[in-house]
Amino acid sequence: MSIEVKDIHFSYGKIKALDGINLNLPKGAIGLLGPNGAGKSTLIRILLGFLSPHKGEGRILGYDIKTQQHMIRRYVGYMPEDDCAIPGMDAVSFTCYLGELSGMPHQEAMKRAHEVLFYVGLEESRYRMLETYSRGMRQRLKLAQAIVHDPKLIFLDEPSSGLDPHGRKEILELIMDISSKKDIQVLISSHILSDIEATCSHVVILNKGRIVTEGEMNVLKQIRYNLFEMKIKGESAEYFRKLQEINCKIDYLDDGIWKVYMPPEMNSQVIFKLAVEERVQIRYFVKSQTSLEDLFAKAVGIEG
Amino acid sequence: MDMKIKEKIAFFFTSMRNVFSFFLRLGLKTKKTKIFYLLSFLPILMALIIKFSQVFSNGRQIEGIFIFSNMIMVFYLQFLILILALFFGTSVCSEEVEGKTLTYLVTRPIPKPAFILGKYSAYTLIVILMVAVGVIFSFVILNVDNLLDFSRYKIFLRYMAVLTLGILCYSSFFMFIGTFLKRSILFGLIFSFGWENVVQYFPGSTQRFAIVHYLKSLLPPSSGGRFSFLLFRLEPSSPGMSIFMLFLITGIFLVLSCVVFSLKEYILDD
Amino acid sequence: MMPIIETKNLSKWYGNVLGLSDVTLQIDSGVTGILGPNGAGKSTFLRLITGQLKPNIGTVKIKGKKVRNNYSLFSIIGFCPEQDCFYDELTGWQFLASLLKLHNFSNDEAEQKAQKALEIVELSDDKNRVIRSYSRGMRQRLKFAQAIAHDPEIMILDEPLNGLDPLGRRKIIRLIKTYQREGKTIIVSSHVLPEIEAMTKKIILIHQGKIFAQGNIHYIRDLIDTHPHIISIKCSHSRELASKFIHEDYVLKVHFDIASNSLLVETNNRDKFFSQLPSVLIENNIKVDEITSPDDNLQAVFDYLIGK
Amino acid sequence: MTIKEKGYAHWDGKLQEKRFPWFPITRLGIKLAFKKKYFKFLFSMTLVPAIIYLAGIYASERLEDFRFMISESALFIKITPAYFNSYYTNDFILFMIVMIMVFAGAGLISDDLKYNALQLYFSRPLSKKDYIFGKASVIVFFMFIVTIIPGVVFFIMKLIFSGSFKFLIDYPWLILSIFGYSLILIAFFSFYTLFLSSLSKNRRYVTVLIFGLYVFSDILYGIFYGNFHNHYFSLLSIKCNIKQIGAYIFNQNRPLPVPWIYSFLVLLFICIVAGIVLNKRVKGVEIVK
Repeated sequence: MSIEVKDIHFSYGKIKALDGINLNLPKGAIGLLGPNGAGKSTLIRILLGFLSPHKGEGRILGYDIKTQQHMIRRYVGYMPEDDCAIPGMDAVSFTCYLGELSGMPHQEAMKRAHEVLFYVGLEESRYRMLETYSRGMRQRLKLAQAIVHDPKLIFLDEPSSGLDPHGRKEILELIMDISSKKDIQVLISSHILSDIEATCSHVVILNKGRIVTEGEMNVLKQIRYNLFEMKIKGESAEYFRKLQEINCKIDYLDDGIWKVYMPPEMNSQVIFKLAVEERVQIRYFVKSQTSLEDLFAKAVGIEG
Repeated sequence: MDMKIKEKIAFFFTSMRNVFSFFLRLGLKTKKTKIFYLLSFLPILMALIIKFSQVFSNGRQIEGIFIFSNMIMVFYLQFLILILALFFGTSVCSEEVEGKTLTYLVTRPIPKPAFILGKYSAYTLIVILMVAVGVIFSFVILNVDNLLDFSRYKIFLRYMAVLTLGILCYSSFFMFIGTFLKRSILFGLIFSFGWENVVQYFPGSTQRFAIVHYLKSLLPPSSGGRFSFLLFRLEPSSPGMSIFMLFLITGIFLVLSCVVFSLKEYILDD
Repeated sequence: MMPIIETKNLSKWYGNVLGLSDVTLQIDSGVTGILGPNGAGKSTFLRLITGQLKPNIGTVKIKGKKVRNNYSLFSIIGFCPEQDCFYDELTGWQFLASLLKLHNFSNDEAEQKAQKALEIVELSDDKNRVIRSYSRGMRQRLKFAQAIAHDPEIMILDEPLNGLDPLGRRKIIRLIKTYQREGKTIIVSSHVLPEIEAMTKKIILIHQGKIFAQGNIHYIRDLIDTHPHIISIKCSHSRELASKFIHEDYVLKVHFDIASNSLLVETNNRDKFFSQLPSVLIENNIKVDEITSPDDNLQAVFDYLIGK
Repeated sequence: MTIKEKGYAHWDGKLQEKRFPWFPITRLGIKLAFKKKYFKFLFSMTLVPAIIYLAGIYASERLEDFRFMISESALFIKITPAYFNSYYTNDFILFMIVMIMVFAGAGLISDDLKYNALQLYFSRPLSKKDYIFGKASVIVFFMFIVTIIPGVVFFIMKLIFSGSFKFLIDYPWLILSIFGYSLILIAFFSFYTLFLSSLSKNRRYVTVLIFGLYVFSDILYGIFYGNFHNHYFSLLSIKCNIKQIGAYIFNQNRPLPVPWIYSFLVLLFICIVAGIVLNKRVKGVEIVK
């Protein structure tokens, strides 16, 4: 077990940020999910030793979080949420610099900095000044500095925030690639469900400083409803009326997507049979995977 | 047509007043201001120490008004108003650009000159208040046994007026520097502790290129003290001329600041 | 009718770095989404049309008036900047109320409006905390509040959903739709497709400082209709289903994705395909798990246009 | 045949416990200082007195050769500890040191605060001590060049020019004085600058403080002295304190009749306060309540 914590409490003045967190996390990629202000960043900062918990204890990679922070930080990489930089430097010297601070020899750090920048896709702009970097490039650079010393455990705080879909996909792919190396563990905090869904095998949902749910991704994702999302072209009113007649519940989502709840024993073929009868086209048909989303929504209080 | 211009002017002044009250409030609140408060209240402490020691010692007594004018001369004129004007003056524009908060202001229905003038008046008022509190208290403390001597108040008012003029003038100059240059503070330091001091030693009319020359021309010639050499070679201009020049300098830089601020584009990315 | 916002040949560069190049367009009321990857020039465009930057070439007009140094326009414009910067020492309440007073509202009016805006973004409970102690999401909402507090006709919002959780996102989207119904002009920039998709059909695609496309999503779709369309079907007997379609002339290509056990059909006549599909399924008793079109969303349009 | 593995590759080196984990911080600080506009010019200005004093040492030995150029009454340059003292405590050098602090020191911590860089440092195996020490070493580096190096060079040159060890025998303690005085000066300015730099995110503000407090302390002394004619007020002035200590260490008459140890204690006190505040301000994360 590389992350174990027991009964962690932390508060900023009167505001309780963490209220009794117990974790015992397996290897692999772990998602820390929760809305803004749920305590995700605070938890990461405690695990890194930036903050000392007011109550509780824990071990990271076998080192105590209160007394052996120095050793933890040697083998941990951290990608902070805020924009951070050291102005006046180019990307290579920046990455190399932080590698050296982790304990790499200068020449090795330089070599590794180039490698890592290639890896995160900044090869063309590695000699450019940090000030001229765009949001997406800075995000990559933050990832680069987190992996430059080849850590055993990487904390990523909101890695995809502020990225366009393309950039987001690429960053997530990089993270998946890193975590597929069996000996590197990754902990990702995010408020974006799909990020976590795409990358993690284990998920912890936090809300208001407490753990709401924790477990294996594929267990949590198991489908509990017979729920379909559909897009229809044609005369839909009569079609839906017929569906309702056979006890289906129909809900309208945004953007022409309809949600159809079906009694569990019913065969989904019916939907197509009725479509033939009513001459409507079914242009989009997906068995909804929303159990995790529902779980998340329930946990943080969004109505279905 | 006449009405329209009148309305416009009225609008300009209300906008200015709004900006003024916004920044007066903000300026009084920030942490930076608090440290400068400490600095500007130090003279009160000095005055207290001096007074107490005079009460308890039997030695030669120095006139309160003499100490007062000495303090004004050295501490306020040569140091405090420069530092305060430098910091607050350059802040008018630079702090908005550095903090990237300029956006909130330029997307309001306020003419840009009204913004500059409003913030300038707010910040100079803060500086004047800071200075005035220190000056008034130290004056009262030092002259506590002669408070009925009204001629002293005249001297006091004269000093206060000169300091106010100095603050107005320096602030507008530094504000202009702040709207214009990126590294305004360094330039300002060189100007205030380099140029303003050095120029006084040059012969002829050279000293008329320093603001401090006009300020000193308005003060009675002071004597004695370790720093009397700072008055070296003062060839005073006439009071009328000095006041005119100070207002002229203030005016010119206010106008220039407005022009630069309206025309220059500030790119907020670092 | 006069367009609300009109730009002509708008170009901007920073030193020798290109920001925006030759943008000519007209924006009417309703929600317009500005879409593009990071660094595409969205922020530059929005700063140009609000007069914060001077264009190197070209002109901007809002309601027929030039923008730069035309302060009177800003009583009907609300702007939400991208950068996460505030007067940190103020409380949320003071921040909003002070900015509103700059609109020449009377004190009471300004305070009323500030209160209302805080209620809209649900920050009333935290209004007396200093902004420095706000979380990312709260700051984002506060920024949004200052853009809408004075009830402007034109709202220009630069990445307003950035850093918000799904709950906050949903609320802002709902708000923007309400404003649209009230007949306001809203320009929203984003780099996230589903966000824009949820708000509007009217989009402007910006990439590398240039306008790549402008108009309705469907219109754009039509524009590239020559581009064949792929439909993915996950079902029980995919090879059997494939054999039924292989003879149709509107089907260009059929192939299988072994990994996801699905059939990919490439067609140039979607209508015909979809009207045939249900009966084929029923006749052959094929059980369908999923029907999707990987390139039916904005992402596909986007990728196609930027040549990916 | 081997094919390079695609994707993330491990680094095959080993992380080591470095003896000077702060060294990269120092190197970066120095590099960034030299990148600033005008800094090179300013720094070379700081070295001008050293060159003049060096020329003086040369002239003192070769005075016979120049005799025809100078009149009989001309001042004879004598190289004694007083000569060293006057180099180390002249107003120009002290002023230039403050200017170097403004250029190279003001941003050391305040920029890290502004750009959220502290969390990058502290997510690495660096202790707070390492960080502060690394930053302080930037100041040490520049001060070293302005203080210790010229002193040692003067000393050696004097020996070489005179061709005998008489100077060393006359003043065997002088080399220790050079080191002792320089170290005090370096320690003081490091604490002073870092302390002020950690006070604010805004470098402009720090610049004003570094410069302002130095000038202010001297003016304060001027005012009090002007009124009381009591030399003990010189303890308020940073400049005077430095001069007093210098005079003691170089075994010269003190410029003011105040025991040097008081001056030393004042500077020590400033350093301690600075250290405490620094320790409080430098943190991995800012906690707002």
